Amino acid sequence: MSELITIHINETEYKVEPDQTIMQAADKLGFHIPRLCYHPKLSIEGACRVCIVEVEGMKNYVASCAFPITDGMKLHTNTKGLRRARRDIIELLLDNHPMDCHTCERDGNCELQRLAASVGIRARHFEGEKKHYEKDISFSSIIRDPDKCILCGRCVRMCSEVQKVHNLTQAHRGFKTVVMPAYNMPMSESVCTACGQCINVCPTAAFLEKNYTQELFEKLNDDSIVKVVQFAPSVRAAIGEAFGLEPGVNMEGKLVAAFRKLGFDYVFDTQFSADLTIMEEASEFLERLQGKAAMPMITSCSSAWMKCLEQFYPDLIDNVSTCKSPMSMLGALIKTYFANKIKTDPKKILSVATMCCTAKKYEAARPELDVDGMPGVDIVVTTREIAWMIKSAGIDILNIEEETPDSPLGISSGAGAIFGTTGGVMEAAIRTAYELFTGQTLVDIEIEDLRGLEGIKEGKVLMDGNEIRVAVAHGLGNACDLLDIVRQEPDRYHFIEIMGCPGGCIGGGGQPYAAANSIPLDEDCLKKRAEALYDIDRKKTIRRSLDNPDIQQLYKKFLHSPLSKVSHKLLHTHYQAKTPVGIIPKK
Amino acid sequence: MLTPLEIIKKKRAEAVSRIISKGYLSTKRVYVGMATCEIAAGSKEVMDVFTEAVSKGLTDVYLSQKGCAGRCNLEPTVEVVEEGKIPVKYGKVNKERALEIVDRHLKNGQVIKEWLI
Amino acid sequence: MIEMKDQKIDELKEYIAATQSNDNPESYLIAVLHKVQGLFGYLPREVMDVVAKAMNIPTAHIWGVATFYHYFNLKPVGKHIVSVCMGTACYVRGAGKVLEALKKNIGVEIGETSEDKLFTLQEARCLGACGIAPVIMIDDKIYGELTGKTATELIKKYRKAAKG
Amino acid sequence: MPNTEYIITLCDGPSCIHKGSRTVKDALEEAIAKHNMQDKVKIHLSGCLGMCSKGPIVIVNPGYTIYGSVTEADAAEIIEQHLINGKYVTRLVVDEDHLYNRFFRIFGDNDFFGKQMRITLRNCGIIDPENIDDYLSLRGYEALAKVLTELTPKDVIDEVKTSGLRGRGGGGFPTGVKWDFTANAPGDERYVICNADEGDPGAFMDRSAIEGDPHTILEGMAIAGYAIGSTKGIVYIRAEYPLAIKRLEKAIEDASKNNLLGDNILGSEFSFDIEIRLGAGAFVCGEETALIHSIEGSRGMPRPRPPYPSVKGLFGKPTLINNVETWANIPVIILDGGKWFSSIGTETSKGTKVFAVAGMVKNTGLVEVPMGTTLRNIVYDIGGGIEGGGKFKAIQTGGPSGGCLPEEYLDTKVDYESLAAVGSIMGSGGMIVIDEHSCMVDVAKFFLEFTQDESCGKCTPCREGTKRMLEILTRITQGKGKPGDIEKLERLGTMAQRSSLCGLGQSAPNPVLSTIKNFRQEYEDHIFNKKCVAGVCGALLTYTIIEKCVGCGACKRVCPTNAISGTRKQLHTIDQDACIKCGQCYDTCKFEAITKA
Repeated sequence: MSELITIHINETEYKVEPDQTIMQAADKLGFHIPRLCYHPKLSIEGACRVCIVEVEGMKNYVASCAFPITDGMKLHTNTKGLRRARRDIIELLLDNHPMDCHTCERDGNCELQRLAASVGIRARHFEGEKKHYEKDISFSSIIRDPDKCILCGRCVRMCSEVQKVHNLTQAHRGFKTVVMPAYNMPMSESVCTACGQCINVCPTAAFLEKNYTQELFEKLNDDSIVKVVQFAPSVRAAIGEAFGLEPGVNMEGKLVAAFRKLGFDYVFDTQFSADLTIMEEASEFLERLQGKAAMPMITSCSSAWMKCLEQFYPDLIDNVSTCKSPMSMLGALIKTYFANKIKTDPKKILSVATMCCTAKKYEAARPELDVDGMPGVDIVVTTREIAWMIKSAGIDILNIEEETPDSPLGISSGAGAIFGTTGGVMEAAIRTAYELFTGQTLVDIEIEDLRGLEGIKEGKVLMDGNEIRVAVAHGLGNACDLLDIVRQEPDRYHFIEIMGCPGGCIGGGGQPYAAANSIPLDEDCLKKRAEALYDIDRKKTIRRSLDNPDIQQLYKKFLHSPLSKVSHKLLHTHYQAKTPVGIIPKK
Repeated sequence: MLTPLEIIKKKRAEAVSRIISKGYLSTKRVYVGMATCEIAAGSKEVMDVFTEAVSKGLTDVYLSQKGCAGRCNLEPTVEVVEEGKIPVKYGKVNKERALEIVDRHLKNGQVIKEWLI
Repeated sequence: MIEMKDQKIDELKEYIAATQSNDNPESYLIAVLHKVQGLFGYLPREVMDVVAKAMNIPTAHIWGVATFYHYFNLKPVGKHIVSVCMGTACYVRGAGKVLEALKKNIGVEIGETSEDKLFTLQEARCLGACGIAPVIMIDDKIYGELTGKTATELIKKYRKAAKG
Repeated sequence: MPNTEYIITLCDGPSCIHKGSRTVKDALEEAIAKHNMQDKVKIHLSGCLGMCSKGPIVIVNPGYTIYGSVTEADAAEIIEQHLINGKYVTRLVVDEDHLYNRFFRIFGDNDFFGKQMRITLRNCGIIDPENIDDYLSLRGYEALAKVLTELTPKDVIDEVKTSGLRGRGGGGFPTGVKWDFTANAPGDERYVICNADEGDPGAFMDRSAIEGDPHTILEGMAIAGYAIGSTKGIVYIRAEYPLAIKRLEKAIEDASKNNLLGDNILGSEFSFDIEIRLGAGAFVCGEETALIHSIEGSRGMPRPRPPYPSVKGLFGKPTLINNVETWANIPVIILDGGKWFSSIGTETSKGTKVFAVAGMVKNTGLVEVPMGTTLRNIVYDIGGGIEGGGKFKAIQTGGPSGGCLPEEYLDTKVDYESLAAVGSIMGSGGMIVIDEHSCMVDVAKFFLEFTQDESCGKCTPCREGTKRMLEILTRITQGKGKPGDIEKLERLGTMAQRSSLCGLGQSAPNPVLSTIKNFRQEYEDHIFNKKCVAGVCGALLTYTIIEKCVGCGACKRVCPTNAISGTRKQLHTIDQDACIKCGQCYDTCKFEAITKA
């Protein structure tokens, strides 16, 4: 540890670690300097100028997010001049922003709104011309609304630095700067993977998921159809935050009850089909291990990753598991197995999925995933959308009795639960693959090497003396780094898990917005959400997918065996190279 | 081994003799301004007049281009330097004026005073 | 036509290939875009795609750069490019009136191309001919000491020449 | 001038005056009169010639004979010996071969050049820029050779420090210190960059310097390369300067052929290459970090500093960036010495500065004067006063980032501190003379339009703040100004100055704030009295036809709204309600029969 240095903040002397920015030092000392474009996971932009402070001896204010502290530095965070400048800066942002807070989806969840309130903007002085651009609603997942954009650049940095998709750029310049994909092409025709991380980091409503709540409300009132909903593991781990709870509260039971109160006839659990995915995927892996298809095998549950694969890594298509995602597997079963069971025309079934993910909206619309010419999932809503629906329907989710999902697609193992966090699919797969391969039960089923938020994790499992090398990446940027290794060393790994979002599905693009006292994709928050899933796993008596009795039943009665003909028809899919071709720069 | 300074002095001597071999010691040296601004104002045409005159047998004249000296409002400019005399500089030279400068000044030694800066 | 385009693309690819052996090859993007504009007169989208692939630079990045710098045309330009100098010296000496007259005569706003594809009207920062302000540049040729009237006459001359 | 045979240039710098140059002048005049040579000899006072220790200085042309320490008594001898008998006054002859002031030998144009001192532009307009021999013949690359032969890198940096040279791009940061920082920054690779992204509208110093004398820049950069341990130089130049680019390319090629660039320069261990990179039309790229991003192939947007480019610059390596004019000073400093250089100029600003003088001044063009020359000297002595007989109103220095100074500041010296003290800046050297026919609100609007258009859009104060300021200015010029608008401009302006990310945003409000400070009455006239005294802001004008009207009908024909009526050969009138104040009648009338007010 290096020697402490002295700084003065607002006339008080402090001893602090050197080599940090003013903002970092101030944060630790309890001075929260207002900020906007800053995000700890992204490069320093220094653009919004909201976090300015005054440093004695310097003519101009400096951006505290970028400026390093030095020994003896005397700084002020709250002088009259600073307050006024900050206030004016935020007011200038408002002046070029639609005054439609009351009808905005982010009303109450908007960072700009909170910021404006916190600096005390009570009058407007500088109003003038506002920018106006077309809203881009072309894409099934993500809406881009440049009018709401305040050009903090977080989305661009998220898209290029963290996700490495490089779909977004700031185009043009000055007052005419707009965030857009290349050539201002519609999002639907761009390389956007639909991961939705731009939405997560956007302080306003410049990016939003395509909202299906009104449509869903209407359909829920339609008595002529059977309304079925499934919900992803990560939804239960995060939706509490939308109701003011701390991150990491497991809302499974209450959520099931709320679904029923909303009018769903059947509530199924995507964790069930996560178990099913494991059965298929582990079996596929063992086949590949025997040389029947390309190695290493890469998982396929993440829909953003699927689009990324097809655009950026078409050379690796053969390496990716043909398994549909758990959502689409369950969708397929709902329209076949379940429809048959309740003796209903599948066309009369509304299959809804509640997902932590915006890309799942895109996935549901992929024609390759259709079952008998029908989509397996008709509507995908995000955690945020369903939270709003619950509120809108007046359901007091915090105080209702917990309920359990319906049979036969509702029971899940602990392995299905951890699907929602990075490393979870791999861990779940190993639990089953080990037994399928060796015929013995894996005792130590918690694989610590694969847990946590490190970008790329590696692990080894011994199966009958064979060393199986696995790797896990979360966030598309880490995935790209990992796949570049794979391209160079194809034999380095046997099995790779990729999840498109930071932290895995728990950090999905459809999760609740950061609370007022937090930041988007806060690491602590992600860890708590993951912990909620690990806790569900720990509390289950069945923790391996192949032990799930409903899964066993399903195979016995309907699918026969993993990779069977029926399985292939309903549960597997294929990929193909897509344009526009994605380009990942070397550095 | 020569030092860089010695080398450069040699290079300079060579450069000077090359310049002289091109006729620098002629009694009249003509410089035509050829910067963007001068060219914009039409100095290329002017240069052409002098080049042609030289190619058609005008002797004892050393012709060279030069950069902008800064007299923007009077461009294009042409300077005539004669050994032992105060140099003269013509402003706002165009093709016609250039032709006359060739005839009157360069051939007959008559300074055209009204066009001087 | 198509053959010519292929030829240009080949020339471009050669140009790019030459830059790629240098250190930091991606830093030659702006030079490459200059080359594209030199070949095509503007930056056609499909050519930017070629650049992206050849230089391994995401198209969004190229688009960001192409739109940032005013020198680059994103749309096809007319046969003649008319640049009105709006540098201080020209402004003080009446460039505003020249610009207005040209807008009216050509029937376009700044950055636009006339319907007959004959003229693209642009604003320039300083053409370096302050001495003969106000000036306009048509293609490579500079015309100075203009008024709205003389400027429109110039345009008429070009129009006539194009028809003739 | 027509019959002049001799021009005597007398240094009129402060030091020479102190040593009695004015009495020498009287004595010279007396002697000339005595010999009846008034028609043949012209005495010309020049600015400081940089030979202060030997003053008073008298130079006799043609021949460029320099006489030093001239006393009153020597004057007659010079006239009689030199001018009449054609013999040098040997004991007074000063044998100084400085690199500058050659133009005396070549130009007869002393009115314009006499008050100037040409160090950076020493070869501009003298040599053929496309012929390396011309440059070599004038001690070209000797400074580089000297450095390679005699000086250590540290010596070079010390020499530059001694010279007191400060960055000519506008910032005024001490050049030697910058070199020192870059030399000492950790890293295996370093870059030397010449910032030739001159973008100020109306400023063309750098273009002229490169077009007129490209080798000087290359030599300066190579010297810096040696001093800071770099082997790679880059000239970042505007694409709008095709001729300058061409000449640079040629210069680099010729220098390489002559082993003045490339590997083992002049047989030494030192190798240095220079590459040209083009800009693409973005003023903000003059800012160091934006320039670096542009060379890297990205949008030219600035980033917060620190880290400074000298530590972390191009491709993350220590990078030394100086502008064209700064580079052009380096060979002179090396050959004539930092100490000599520091004798020119003021206490804090050494050497000379080039200005592009434009606007309503008789002699528009490039001038180079010693620091400390007054604005009045530049406008009246060199610039020849106001063009067209109007009244001086303001001088705008520093381009769109600078300020507008009224007449009372004309005796301000041009140096970094003095200009800053009166609310303007040195900037890169644009200088616009404004007369009474210009409206200061309109001028402020013109400059703000420029910066607003060139704002990169990254930081809020510049992107949004300048936009709002421009809107307010626009409405003031349209007669829609409201009480409180001036205060709003001041509030936004000071906020943007203190809070913007880069120099562009920090200085964008300067033209507005300085015109408010110095010409507040004009703003108030616009807002409260709905008057534009300069007669520029169309919406505030009333056009009236006065008695002079001969009834020719020309105005009537051009009026787009048929607001003018009148019978032929009779006084016409304008219907004020129908008039849209386009001014076409005013421009058309040949009889000055239409007034605007």
